[in-house]
Amino acid sequence: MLKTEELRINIGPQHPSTHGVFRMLVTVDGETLVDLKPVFGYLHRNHEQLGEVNSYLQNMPFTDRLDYFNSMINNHAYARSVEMLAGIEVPERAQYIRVIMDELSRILNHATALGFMLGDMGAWQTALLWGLREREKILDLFEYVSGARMMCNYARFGGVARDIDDYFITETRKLMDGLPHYFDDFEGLLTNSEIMLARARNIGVLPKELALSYSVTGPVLRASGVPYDIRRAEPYAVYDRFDFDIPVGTVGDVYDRFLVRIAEMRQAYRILEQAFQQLPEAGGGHINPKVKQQSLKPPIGEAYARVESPKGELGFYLVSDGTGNAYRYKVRAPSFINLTALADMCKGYKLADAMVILGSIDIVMGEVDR
Amino acid sequence: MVETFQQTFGAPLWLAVVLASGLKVTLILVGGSLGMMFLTWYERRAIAYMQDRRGPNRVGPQGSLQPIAEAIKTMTKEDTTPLEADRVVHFLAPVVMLAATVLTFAIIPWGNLFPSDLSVGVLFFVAIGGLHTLGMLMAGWGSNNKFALLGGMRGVAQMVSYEIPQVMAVIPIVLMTGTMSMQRIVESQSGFGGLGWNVFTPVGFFAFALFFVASLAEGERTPFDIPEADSEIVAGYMTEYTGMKFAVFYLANYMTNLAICFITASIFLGGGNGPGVNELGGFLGGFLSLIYFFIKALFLFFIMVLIRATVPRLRVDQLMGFAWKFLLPLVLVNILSSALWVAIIRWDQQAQIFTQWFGAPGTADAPNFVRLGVAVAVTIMINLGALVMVMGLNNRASQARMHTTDEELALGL
Amino acid sequence: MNYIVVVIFLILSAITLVSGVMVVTVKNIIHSALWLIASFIGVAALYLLMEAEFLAVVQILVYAGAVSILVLFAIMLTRHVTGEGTRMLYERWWVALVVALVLFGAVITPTIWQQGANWDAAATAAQASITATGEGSPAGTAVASTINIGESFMREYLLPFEIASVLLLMALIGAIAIAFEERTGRRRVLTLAEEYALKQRGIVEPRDAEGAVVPSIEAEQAL
Amino acid sequence: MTLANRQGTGAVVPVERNDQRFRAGQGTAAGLSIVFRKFRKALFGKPNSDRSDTEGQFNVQYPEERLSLPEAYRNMPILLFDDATGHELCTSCFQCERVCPPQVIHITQAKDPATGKPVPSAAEFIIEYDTCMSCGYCAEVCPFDAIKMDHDYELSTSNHPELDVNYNRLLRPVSYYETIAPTLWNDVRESAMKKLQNNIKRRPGAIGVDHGQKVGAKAAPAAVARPADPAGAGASAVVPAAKRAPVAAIGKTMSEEKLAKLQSIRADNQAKRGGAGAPVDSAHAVEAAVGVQPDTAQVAAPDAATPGSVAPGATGPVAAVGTSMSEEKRAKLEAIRAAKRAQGGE
Repeated sequence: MLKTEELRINIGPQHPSTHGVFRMLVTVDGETLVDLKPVFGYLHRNHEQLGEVNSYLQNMPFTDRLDYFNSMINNHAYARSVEMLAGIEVPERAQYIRVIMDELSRILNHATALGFMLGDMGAWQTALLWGLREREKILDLFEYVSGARMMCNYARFGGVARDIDDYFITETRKLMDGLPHYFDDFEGLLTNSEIMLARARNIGVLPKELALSYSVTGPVLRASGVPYDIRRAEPYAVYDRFDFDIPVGTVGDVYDRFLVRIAEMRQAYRILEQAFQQLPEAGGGHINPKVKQQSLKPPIGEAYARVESPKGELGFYLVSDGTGNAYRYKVRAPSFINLTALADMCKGYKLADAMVILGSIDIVMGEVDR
Repeated sequence: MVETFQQTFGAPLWLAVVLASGLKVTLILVGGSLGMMFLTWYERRAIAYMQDRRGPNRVGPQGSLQPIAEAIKTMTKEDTTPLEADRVVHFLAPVVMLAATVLTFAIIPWGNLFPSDLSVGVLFFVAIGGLHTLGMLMAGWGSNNKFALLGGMRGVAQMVSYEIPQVMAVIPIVLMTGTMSMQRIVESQSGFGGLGWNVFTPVGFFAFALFFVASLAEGERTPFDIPEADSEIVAGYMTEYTGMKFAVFYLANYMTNLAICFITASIFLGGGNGPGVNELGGFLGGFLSLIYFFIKALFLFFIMVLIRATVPRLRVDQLMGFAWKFLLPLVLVNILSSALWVAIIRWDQQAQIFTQWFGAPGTADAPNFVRLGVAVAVTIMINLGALVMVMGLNNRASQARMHTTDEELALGL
Repeated sequence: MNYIVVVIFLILSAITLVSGVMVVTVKNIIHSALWLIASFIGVAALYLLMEAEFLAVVQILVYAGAVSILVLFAIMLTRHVTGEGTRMLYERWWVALVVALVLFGAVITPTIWQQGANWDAAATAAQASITATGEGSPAGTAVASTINIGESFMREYLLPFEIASVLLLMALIGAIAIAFEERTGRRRVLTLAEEYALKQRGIVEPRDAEGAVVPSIEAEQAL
Repeated sequence: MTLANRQGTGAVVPVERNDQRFRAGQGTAAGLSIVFRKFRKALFGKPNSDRSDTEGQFNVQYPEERLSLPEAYRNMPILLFDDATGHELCTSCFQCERVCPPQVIHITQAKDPATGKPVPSAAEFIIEYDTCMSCGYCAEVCPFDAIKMDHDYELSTSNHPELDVNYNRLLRPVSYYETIAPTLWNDVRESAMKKLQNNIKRRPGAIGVDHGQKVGAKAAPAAVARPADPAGAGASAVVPAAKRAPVAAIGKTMSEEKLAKLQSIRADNQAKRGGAGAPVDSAHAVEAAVGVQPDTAQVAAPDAATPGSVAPGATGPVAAVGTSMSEEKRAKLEAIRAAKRAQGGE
């Protein structure tokens, strides 16, 4: 009998469809994938050691570089953990501004993440470029308010760097007029396309219990059927004042993750609408003047604040020894933990599916390697 | 062409034949490569507009010199060959692919002008198209690279399994027109004032759809561009090629697409035939037929680009399943219905009951509408019935595959 | 005019013969397969020269298109089986040469003996008609066109046609049976969800590729 | 019900996969029709300008068309000097140097030549543009609004040492900053100008003024209305490299590296004026040349100011910062501590 020979392929660090510098050592028997070993660390920048050398405020711009798609959300999470450590109160309007920025960032992240996944599936970036157009508009708004498109460095301890003015609000309203139209186009493009279904249904299935045991969070967890969303489970900022639904999948395959992310974009749109309605008047002091930012010396103690980033639960753990910079600074990156589930999820599927499963987990190497 | 050479230059027969065929070959090569260049520009612009951006508009007016810039760029790039690669095979692969593609232009009519009229035109196109696969296998094997080998194997498997539906999809047209030579197929579509295209008959339309889908796979267009699926295996069999050899692959790829558009336009959309072509006649008529022909070909290519911008790629095993379990049965049923179509329309003494029921078969310009109506009804019923049945079967099969029972899992089926 | 035809004929037959010889003498097995394809195409060109277009196209479609790829596939996938690079020619090559010549003689003599009479007649007729009409084929004799071949399949040679198709069908089914039996023999790689479903129902301890029992997640945590 | 305790509601909504639907190509056809509609809109529609458009071309042809930058846009920091008096606003209070995360700002305080006491003005101000991450902290913490974030992003240059931008090339007139960020400047203008006035009182002689340009000699208008010149000289329009005045006595907060640099300038000036320069302050024994002297950048005291043009590589004192920043930082700290101990000791 002819013995078939297994092929070891190196889907290497520089490969068109690994999102960033990430390598997969794949053992393939014919087309089916027998074993997959993820190798990462190529983008390690010593982020946590930097956090201990820099003062609390100096570390804020470095958090932009973690998940470079959502610098607003990273800043928000870091600011929350320092505020929890130092017991700083955040004025109402600042919390609303932070929520608005988070939800805008969630829309742009899901738009591009789905675009990249469909690109891996072979849909030649049409969905991606529509997503990038919306992302450009949102980045212009971030640039208007924070000064930079991707490296916003916008949150401060006890508030935000600059207040939003009427121009920003009218422009965001205009953006939001176009969004539903974009959602319908995006959903109509491929959701029911037969080939997309063939490529996405029952691929990379992660059952509910296994998702919990892999401690996967975010859309991947919700797609497996676990309705866990930090904005609802442990409401922070002013999330407890908005009504929004938690989209949940049933099977937990690539198709469910695709649908959950589209539904989440619509929910983010709903939150934005309500946030703009309830936005308190200016003058509430967006930056808390009482807190001296750069010479902040929080009392000795530790704090862990977590935020629902589009990729999962993003947490910052800080231990302060009373001095100007942190004694221990740890980032709980959702992409890193979701990535550990990749190896087992891809087993048994075809080589082409491994790419799609990687795309459906939506990882950013900046966050994985820190 | 040969006679003109003989009279004008008084050349002996053999010199005239050599000159005539030489002129034709150069015309085809120039036309083909210019067509290829235009196609790359056309595709970039069309897909750009579909994605709300502009596409190349810097080099030359509206980016028209972009393909030339690319050609120069690829020529100046260093042409490397991998170390332990099989140098001869590595070098020959693009040659074989381009040769196969250019040969198919021998029988493609440009409007009403025919390079050479083989009595087996259509079969020749598909046969020579088969050699294209050979080049892919040589490229995959010659570059001594895992990705290339995988890409080559996949490409060949796809090509071989799509060649069969492609050939069989044309059989109904051959049946209806009674010949395989391209010239007569094109001429047979000039009825009804230039609009008697094959695509307007139900059998013809069905054959057009199947042929077009199968040739999408032959030309490696999405959703069948598995061989150079960049997301999985870097660039498939073209991974180890740079510089001029890569340009030759690229040229071969786009010329195949051009050939497919031309062939489909000629066989199904009555290449060159259109309202007012035979009234004008002579040079003007030929020119108008050329314009019609190009419009049809470009329309077909636009559909290819539209599909490429929308639809994701099929996985290899799904692709094979699609060819064998979906296209092939439909093609066979279409052959059956085309046979019925010819029987109902043309048979006279062979089947007396037809003439009793529907009357004598009409001639080309005075068709017997009763027979035509019955033929249309019968063929549509058969084709659509087959389509629905095959789709139902495939849906049920994929549903079943999704819920493999645990016992089967345990046995490791 | 027929000098051209003769010259072309000589060139084509030279190509076919040379590639035929190369098939057996070249060291690398892939190259010999490629030379084989070259000889197939040479034969197809000869058919084309004899105005038998249908035969030429079928030759390319069947041989150069399908059989050669099958041969290449077989060689590539089982590369290690055959010795590579060793020269295939043995010392007693002249024995093989003699046998080849004898066989060639056995094939060529009946055709010369029977058709020999009208050989030169056909040549002169062909020459006469070419000069007259400028057409390749002599006006008188009908050239077997596709229609004739098709009709003869359905009339005189129906039985052999049917037998051949049944034979091919058997070959097809045989191939599928072998492939299917080989595929089921191989242990299917279980995906995560399937493995989990099996453990959940405790049907059977799932084994991984090497057949070793896969420790259940609880067992792992217990370690 | 006040907003504070309004409890948001929301259900858990399973996404519908509609698996049972009979699929015969409708999904693909729907996708194709959407893409064709987009194609038609992009081909014939107007390029979209309004933020709510989701159809039509949206890209900008960069060199010809440019997007207007918002006021808060921050690229690289620049220093401001008052047009009227010519005095720069910076009082070298070192706030920005301390807060800068990548520590790329290096300031040395000016000294009153007569009394040797520190003067609220900067003698030397260097920012390493290549390491700066444009986070905007320096502009935020500066109490005198002396340092602001520029809007010029066309800074690419092939000459790497040029990216250690020194004082002359950092200075911009306040009018320039007013054009790019009018509202931001209006909020802080009164306080900035008031602080500037009492700072000017404490600056003897021409200390706060001579850095980079003479009073009244208007600096080349650094693009009042930013010219959309695509060519864009490599470094932005630069204040003319005026003759550097001999720096006063060597400041106490001098690190070895700075020491060596100022020595080289001093020696160069002497050579220029035939040795009649200010006596070398022998208070600090000058260690052996700290090897900061890369052979490439030759130390040439710039001759007559060539208005507007940038003599690449020849302007200003050598500021090539060869050593990596952290050692240089540590060296500076040791120098300060040593100086304090020495002062305490005398």
